[in-house]
Amino acid sequence: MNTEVLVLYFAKSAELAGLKAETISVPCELSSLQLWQELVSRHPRLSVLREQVVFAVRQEYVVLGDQLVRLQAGDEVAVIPPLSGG
Amino acid sequence: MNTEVLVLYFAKSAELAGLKAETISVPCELSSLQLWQELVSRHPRLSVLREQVVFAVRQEYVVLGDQLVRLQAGDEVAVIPPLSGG
Amino acid sequence: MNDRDGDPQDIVKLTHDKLSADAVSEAVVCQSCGAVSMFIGTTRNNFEGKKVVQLEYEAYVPMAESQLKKIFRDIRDRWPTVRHICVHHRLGVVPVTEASVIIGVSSPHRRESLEAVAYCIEALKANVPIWKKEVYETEGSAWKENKECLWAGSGQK
Amino acid sequence: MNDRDGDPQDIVKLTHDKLSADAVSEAVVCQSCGAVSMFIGTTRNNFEGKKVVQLEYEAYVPMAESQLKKIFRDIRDRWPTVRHICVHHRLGVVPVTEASVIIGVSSPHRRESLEAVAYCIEALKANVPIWKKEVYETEGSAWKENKECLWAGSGQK
Repeated sequence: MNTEVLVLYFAKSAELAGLKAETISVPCELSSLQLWQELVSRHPRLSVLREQVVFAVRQEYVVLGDQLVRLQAGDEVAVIPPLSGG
Repeated sequence: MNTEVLVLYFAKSAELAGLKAETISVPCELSSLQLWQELVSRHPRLSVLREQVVFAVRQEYVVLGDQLVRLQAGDEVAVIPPLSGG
Repeated sequence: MNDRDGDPQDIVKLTHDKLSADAVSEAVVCQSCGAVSMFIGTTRNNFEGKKVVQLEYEAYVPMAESQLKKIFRDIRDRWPTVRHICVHHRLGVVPVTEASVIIGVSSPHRRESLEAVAYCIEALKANVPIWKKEVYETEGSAWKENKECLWAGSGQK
Repeated sequence: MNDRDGDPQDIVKLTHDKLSADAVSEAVVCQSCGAVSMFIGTTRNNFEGKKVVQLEYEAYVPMAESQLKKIFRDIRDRWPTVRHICVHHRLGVVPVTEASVIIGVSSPHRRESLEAVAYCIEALKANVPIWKKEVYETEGSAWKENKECLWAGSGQK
């Protein structure tokens, strides 16, 4: 079963994806790595970030890997390149 | 041989001595403790400070004790109660 | 004069306006505190010999705010006497030498606020979703990476 | 904007005017520095349950200035990358919650300025000939003693 979520791109990921936000349809349950592959299939240039990126799912950090992400309609998923605030 | 020096009193020592500055005649060479006794003989109320005071002779700290202080005409000697800046 | 001694204040502001040290110090000063410690991060004019003309900051604003509040809770756990905590972070274009972040912490005695400010800037750089791009005079621009960020690449560390 | 990057600046001001965090931060900021750390000492409103209405500071001014310069030299020995150092200390009457001292230190990276500011306030309290009298609402006044001062009595420590 799929659901619609809002994906936000920041900093270098926004430059590579060429956009700052989009709504996409994804499985309600998938691994964080599968979610990343979903985004890369839409925006292949994102692939260079693979080793230096994490997600924020509903504003909590999730690293790329086997761990399951459960998503509901309207959830916010952000692509978080290395931080440089301060 | 005696010489004239300017004695400065600060904070509690100024309150006890009742003045902020005076010129006095003292030996050109004496111990710092003798110098203190000189000041106490002029202003007996200063004696309560004995354990909690140091001098600044030409703007360098000198503790009360046997060490010799050499003074020249016009030298500045300050009575320095415990500090509370900051 | 600020005499909000009732409740500890957690203050976060992400703003495009120029930051002010006075505004942060006034936000945290209180009648029962003897100490305010502050840290100001400013824009440097060079990186590896390249002349930096300005920086541009962007943030995932709601999460940046929630992460800062989480850091504030950690500070209060570690230094319970800390009184008020304030972080102002600038967004958008920041010219060289202007402040990008100002942190202020008040406490009755100085040790706690000094340690808390050092902890806060460290944790901010590691955890708060804000990014900066350096714009160089001659060679375009680059997204920076804090060495404190766990998933930063090793190249820029 | 201050771009005195040529020589490190040692700035001392003893003044009867109200202090400003912005003035101190502007005095130390520089183009090659990413960090400004500051400490602000403020007047507390109570001491052992007695309500403090104001403080009065006095200084042995020329020696306070020379002792501060000595502290600055020590800072530069310990943290050679420290750039500018500024201490503003207020004299005369200081109302509750207003700043009595503001210290600012700039450095390329933050560790040095954070450590230098902590060192500077500690050394100032131990060595700089400045005194404060607390004026209480009901019971007169008292000269304070810094616990950092080696010849302070044990009573007030």
